[in-house]
Amino acid sequence: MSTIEQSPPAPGGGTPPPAPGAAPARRRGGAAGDVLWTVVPYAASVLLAFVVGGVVIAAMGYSATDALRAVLTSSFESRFGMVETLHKWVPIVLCAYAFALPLATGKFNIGAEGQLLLGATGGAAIGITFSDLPAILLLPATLVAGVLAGALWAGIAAVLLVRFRVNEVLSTVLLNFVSFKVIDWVATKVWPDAGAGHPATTPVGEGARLPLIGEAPGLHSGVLLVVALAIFIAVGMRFTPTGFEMRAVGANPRASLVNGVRTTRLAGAGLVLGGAAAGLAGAIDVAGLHGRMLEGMQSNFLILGIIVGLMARGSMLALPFVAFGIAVLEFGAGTMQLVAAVPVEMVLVIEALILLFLLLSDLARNRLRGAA
Amino acid sequence: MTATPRLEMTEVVKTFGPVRALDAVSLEVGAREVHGLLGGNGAGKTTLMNVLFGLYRADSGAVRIDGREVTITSPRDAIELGVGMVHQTFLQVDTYTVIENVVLGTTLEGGSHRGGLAAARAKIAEISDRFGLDVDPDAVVEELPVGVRQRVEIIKALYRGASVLILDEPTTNLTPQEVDALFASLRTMVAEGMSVILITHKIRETLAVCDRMTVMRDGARVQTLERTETDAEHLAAIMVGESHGTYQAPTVTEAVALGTAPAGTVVGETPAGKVFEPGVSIAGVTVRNDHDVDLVVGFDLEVGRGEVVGFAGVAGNGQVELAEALAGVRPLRSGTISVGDMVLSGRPTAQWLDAGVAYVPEDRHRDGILPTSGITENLILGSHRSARVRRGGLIDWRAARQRAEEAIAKFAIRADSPATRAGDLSGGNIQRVILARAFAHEPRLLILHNPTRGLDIGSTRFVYEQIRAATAGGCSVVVISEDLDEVIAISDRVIALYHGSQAGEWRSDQVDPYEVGRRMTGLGTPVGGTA
Amino acid sequence: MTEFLTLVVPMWVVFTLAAQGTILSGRAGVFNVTQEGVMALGASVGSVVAYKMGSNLGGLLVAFAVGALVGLVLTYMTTQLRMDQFVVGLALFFAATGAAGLLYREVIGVTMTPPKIDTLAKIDIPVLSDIPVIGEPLFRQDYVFFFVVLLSVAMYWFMQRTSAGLDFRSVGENPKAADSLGINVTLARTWSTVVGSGLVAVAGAYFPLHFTGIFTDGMIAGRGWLVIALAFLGGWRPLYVVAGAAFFAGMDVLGQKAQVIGLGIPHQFIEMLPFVATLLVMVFAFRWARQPAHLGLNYDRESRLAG
Amino acid sequence: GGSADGGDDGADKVAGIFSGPVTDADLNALGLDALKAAEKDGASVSYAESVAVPDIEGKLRQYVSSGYTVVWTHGSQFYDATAKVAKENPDVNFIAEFDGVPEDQPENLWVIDRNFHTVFYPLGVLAANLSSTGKVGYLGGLSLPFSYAEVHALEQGIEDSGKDADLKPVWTGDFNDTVKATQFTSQLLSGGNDVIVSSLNLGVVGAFEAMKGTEAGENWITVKYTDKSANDPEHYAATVLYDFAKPLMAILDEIESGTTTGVYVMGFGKGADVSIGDNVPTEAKEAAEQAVADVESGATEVELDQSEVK
Ligand SMILES: Nc1ncnc2c1ncn2[C@@H]1O[C@H](COP(=O)(O)OP(=O)(O)OP(=O)(O)O)[C@@H](O)[C@H]1O
Ligand SMILES: Nc1ncnc2c1ncn2[C@@H]1O[C@H](COP(=O)(O)OP(=O)(O)OP(=O)(O)O)[C@@H](O)[C@H]1O
Ligand SMILES: [Mg+2]
Ligand SMILES: [Mg+2]
Repeated sequence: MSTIEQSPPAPGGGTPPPAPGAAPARRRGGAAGDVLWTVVPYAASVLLAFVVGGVVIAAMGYSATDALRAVLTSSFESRFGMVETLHKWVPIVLCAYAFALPLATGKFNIGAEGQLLLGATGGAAIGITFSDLPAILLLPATLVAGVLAGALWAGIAAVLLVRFRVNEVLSTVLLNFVSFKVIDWVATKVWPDAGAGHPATTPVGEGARLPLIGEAPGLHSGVLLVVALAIFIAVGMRFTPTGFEMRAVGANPRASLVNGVRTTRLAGAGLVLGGAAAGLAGAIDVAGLHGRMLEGMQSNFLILGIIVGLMARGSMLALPFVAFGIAVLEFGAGTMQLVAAVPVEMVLVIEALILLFLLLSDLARNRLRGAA
Repeated sequence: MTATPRLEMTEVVKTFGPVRALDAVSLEVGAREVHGLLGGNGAGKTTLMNVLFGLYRADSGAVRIDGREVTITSPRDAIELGVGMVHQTFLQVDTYTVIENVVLGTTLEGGSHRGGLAAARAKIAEISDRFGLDVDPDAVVEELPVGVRQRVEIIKALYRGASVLILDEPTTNLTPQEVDALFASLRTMVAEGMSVILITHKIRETLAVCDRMTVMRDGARVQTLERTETDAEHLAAIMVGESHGTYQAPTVTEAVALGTAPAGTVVGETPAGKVFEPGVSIAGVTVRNDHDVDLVVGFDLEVGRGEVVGFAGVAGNGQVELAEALAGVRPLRSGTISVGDMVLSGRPTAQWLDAGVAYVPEDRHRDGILPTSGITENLILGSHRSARVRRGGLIDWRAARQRAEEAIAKFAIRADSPATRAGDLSGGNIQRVILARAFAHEPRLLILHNPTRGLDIGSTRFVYEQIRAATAGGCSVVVISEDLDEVIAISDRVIALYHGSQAGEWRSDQVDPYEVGRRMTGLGTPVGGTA
Repeated sequence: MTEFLTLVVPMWVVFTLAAQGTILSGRAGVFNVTQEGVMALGASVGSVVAYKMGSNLGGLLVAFAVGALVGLVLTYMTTQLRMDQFVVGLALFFAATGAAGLLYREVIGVTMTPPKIDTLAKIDIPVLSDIPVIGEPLFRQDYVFFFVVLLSVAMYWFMQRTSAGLDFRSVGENPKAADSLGINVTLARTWSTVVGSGLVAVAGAYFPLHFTGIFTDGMIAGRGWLVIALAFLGGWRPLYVVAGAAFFAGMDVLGQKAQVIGLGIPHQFIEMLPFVATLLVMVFAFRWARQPAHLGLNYDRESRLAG
Repeated sequence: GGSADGGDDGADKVAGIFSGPVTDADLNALGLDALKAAEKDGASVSYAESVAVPDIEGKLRQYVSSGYTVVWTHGSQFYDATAKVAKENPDVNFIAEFDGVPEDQPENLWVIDRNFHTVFYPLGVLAANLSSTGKVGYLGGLSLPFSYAEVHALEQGIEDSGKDADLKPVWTGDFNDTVKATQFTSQLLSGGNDVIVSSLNLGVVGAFEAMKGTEAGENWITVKYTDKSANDPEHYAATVLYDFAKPLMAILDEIESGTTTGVYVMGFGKGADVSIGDNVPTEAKEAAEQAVADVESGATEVELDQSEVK
């Protein structure tokens, strides 16, 4: 059993030989380049989608040019168009958060529409029962109620997930269906509006309405609220430890756990936050748009939110912009039907095309970049 | 070799985007030959073999088997040509049984599935005792210790009638006995006419089992030598050679890292007469394994400040459970753990980290990194709430990025930039990231589980020096490793772990590796620490 | 009881068929979320073709083919182009939904007399159909029912009892391992998604061909999403799905029955029952409710991150 | 807007907004019919289909901003929004539908009262006469006030018929879910209800399907809006026919002549009618026709009761 003398540490102390061919730290593009890389393909893909969509439309004997011009430009042609687009943007972006925040922790929240509806119900409940409170009290109360209701609804899925390991896709999907029944009950039995001819609650008090900006049709101030929120979320996810932890859990729960992150707790929290966002969407649409809780007010925001959330690929910064693009599309597509008498189903097809081409485009981008 | 070689790879080129991973590499392997493939991290060994096995598509170059030119575009081709590969990271379906994993992708003989499985079982049994690779065919693999899963991988290859068997760093998980057994099996295989390609970082192993060896560096072949025309020193010279200037006689650390040092070599001053102030105390600790079985029961241990305690043991004897208990990751069923005078047991993991407990886990991919996040993110993980990385309430990314750049330089992490995704790094480079994180932590208790597995010489030596630096600063270190040489070399005390309890304790200058080997496999009666 | 079964069986057929189609690709790792759209498309195609050809079988087959086509697009974009399975799925859901309406509009157009087709005739299994309670509902059914029964058994057999099935499932559990053993990951994912998506479309076609005799806008009414829930409820296993589908259908019928009988409570709460009950069941379901390890993850041979 | 370019300047530009697809061979197809009639009259028309309630305001404004002179929303669920937008645009004319008479109706808004309860009353009489089990089922979509009104009117009809039959109302939760309609109808039938009075849109085709295979002349079904006897003549009992061309044309004329507001109450002879199938036994048929006559003559007063049905 031998003991060899310790030779003096190699010159340069504890530094190992430089790993063979270690590449010097190099970055690609630079800010300007990045923007270019992001914008160009998106534009290109939208264009492509329209070419193909146009062919389909023309093939069906409608005026492709009118139709497509409508989709692209109608948001920007009139003040009314911009207002409508922004009003659509609000629930889309919020539902996108509802999906993206849980996704950051690796959980799929497919329940945004249920959470939105519950949020709307919560908001309406306050807005109706305390309808004669002044706005300073009633408006915040309405919005908060919406947020809480949405969070609570998502909270069910969170508890099922954390306590009972119930897959969140399943629970959130099912909770959507439950929520449809809940609001149908609220709108036809609890606060039914006899005149409405449609399941809807009676109007909320004036104090619960979001102030409008500019002459009719006014832009409801919920838009500003959401802009602020978007900034807050972008900063929060990037710079707060909690935001970092959420992304860490999404990237690798085990490693996060080993490094002191309370993973299950966060996963649950993610769902609840998402629900809160969707709930806010509901409350804002009540307070800003419909003035009441309406059956069907969830529209197709769930799907659009998921799509936006996925297309933003985890970037809370990009998300609001992607959402705006989709909102423009949504509004434009609506106009297309009016302007060119294109059947309403065509809208769906065009949207699908644009989506697919968008995906293709950032595929192309990555390939190009890889080569570059 | 005079006869046509079993395998010939000529001028193989493989690039990944900018990276030229293989630069016209050639390799001949004869029949009835164990061929060693050596080289540092990222040298290109795995890539070369991945090309041979059809996982990567070479840009150019030719492959001949028994003199016949072949094109291999997928693993299926490779398998049909009698090439089998045991990968660096096991490729197994965790939820399947051993037998299911083995027969996967083969067409079972015998009409029915059942009948086929029966036939397969027989064949596996036959392979097992022919090559001394015993496994329980009906065990679910996710419940098997690493060493056994290793065997399953080999059996998978043999079951498919491989005539050329590739093993990528297979010995990292094995006890000396297991290594000897594996090498014995390899000899049997070549005796029966097979060819074996063995990738390893350890010269002693190479010399022990290989007939010839090829040394790679930086994507190119440096040299191919006969076992008879070389020795440890010489090989070491070729391997480390150019990478840092002219070659001097290996330091003892290098010797250990290279596996050229005589068994039982100790690094640094002998622990004889060393005295340590009390540092970490572990009292009556009991923890469960993932199947809710108390695996470690009533475990007691004192680790002094600046002391290195090494645990030697066969994978699956409670190492993971113990390590995670010490790191505050796995809840204690009973007992206490305290660092200095602070009792940590029962507190959330974050507080352990704050108290200066640093943990380098065994499974770097599963427990170590955020694969899709950059190196910067990975380096602050765990300390992201500490004052070090925060300005105001927020994380100071610029500072974090600077620290990352320093770490990349200091630990020679091979990456484009601090933004490189950790998942894209090589195993060894991932390990460097994890170590950098741990040492940046200014630890008071450092738990290292297989810290140098898969690391090349330079890195290994670097790790040892970091450990020594830490102990100099009064840090208590617990090293858990299946690499016995390593444990003996860097520890002041060596403890053999068997079924979650201490099966023997030695002062590391008084260890007989084979004695330890016996104890950690449950043979012989435990002896107390020698006075 | 007999009458209860008779009411349950048709919905069971729909849920089972669509769910089997979903888990088939799911076990290979492809998370198909196009159901709501593909079922609508299947319904539209099924009724239109059946109406024009005057052959229900023709309608079913063409519906299958169209669904299969959607599946092909899905796999091409996810296995070849490696586009996100979820997004592509949702995009295809949009496209299919739109196409369903368009097709009907183009072929049938605006009319006051909708093109009704004769719904599927029932087949009588001699002796068995005379068994007291269960004979009538279980052995006097249209051939789609019998097909679904056979399909379910066949899928169970294939996945659990054959080595081909063993290989197949490994693709969804660990594609890299499967690939390294020469199993063709892309092939497995492609055929299973093509067939699976075809089955989903047939499930859609069953609505006009059994329930209504005609395609109507939005007739799937969210049942496609329930199918996804069902796949999870059934732990992506053929026989569990059969049970889960029976549970869904059963609760559905019970809900309606409760309303027809007229309990005091508002009908909305009765209509919630199926969903709430499923959630409750899931609380105890974690034992079996596991999903393929690589469900929804694309596989890229040369990348570390996916494997 | 594109389709506007067709119309010569003098003529109205009439827009219709529909809640479902115009291919539904039902409510929305009727809407399109009405527009076509207006078009024949020289107006240039355009329509939007499958418009959801939350989107209605946007659609209305779109039409206004693209210069339409008359905008008609088809379906009472659109009333509130229409009234709101009407107030914002005093120089555009609007037509909306409402069950009953609305409060503070704008100066530039015409209302069509579809008066469902009145038209459903005779069906109560018919059903009571047709039913041999004394059990009549009402198959509704959403449990809305106008639907409650129909139920109460049916009860009144059954009452007046002198027969003792009781009415079982159920709601599928969706006017267009054909599948649910099928299932619920089967449930009602197996519950012994041999006459089904349906108040659905698309959904009703499902109800017919459920009738299949039951004895002809034993079970009966009545439908709403358009004659659907073609679905299954044997079980078809009656339709409450609606024709929206009548009110639309009338109102357009009124607007032409300067009256921009008012209520057009539909009813027998005014766009609504009850047509009874040929297979219906004569005495039941006569009873129902008598009921229609009584309502028309004012002999019977059908009470509007929108209170919830428990
Ligand atoms: N999948 C890949 N994508 C991109 N580059 C790769 C990939 N695989 C290997 N490389 C490149 O090939 C080089 C050689 O890697 P390889 O895995 O062959 O190293 P190695 O010889 O196996 O090292 P070790 O001894 O640590 O296993 C790496 O430095 C890397 O640049
Ligand atoms: N999918 C990939 N994408 C990008 N780079 C990769 C990928 N796979 C491997 N590499 C690069 O290949 C190199 C070697 O990978 P690999 O792990 O095979 O090498 P290695 O020699 O085994 O490393 P080590 O010996 O340190 O474990 C790494 O430097 C890594 O950056
Ligand atoms: Mg390697
Ligand atoms: Mg390696």
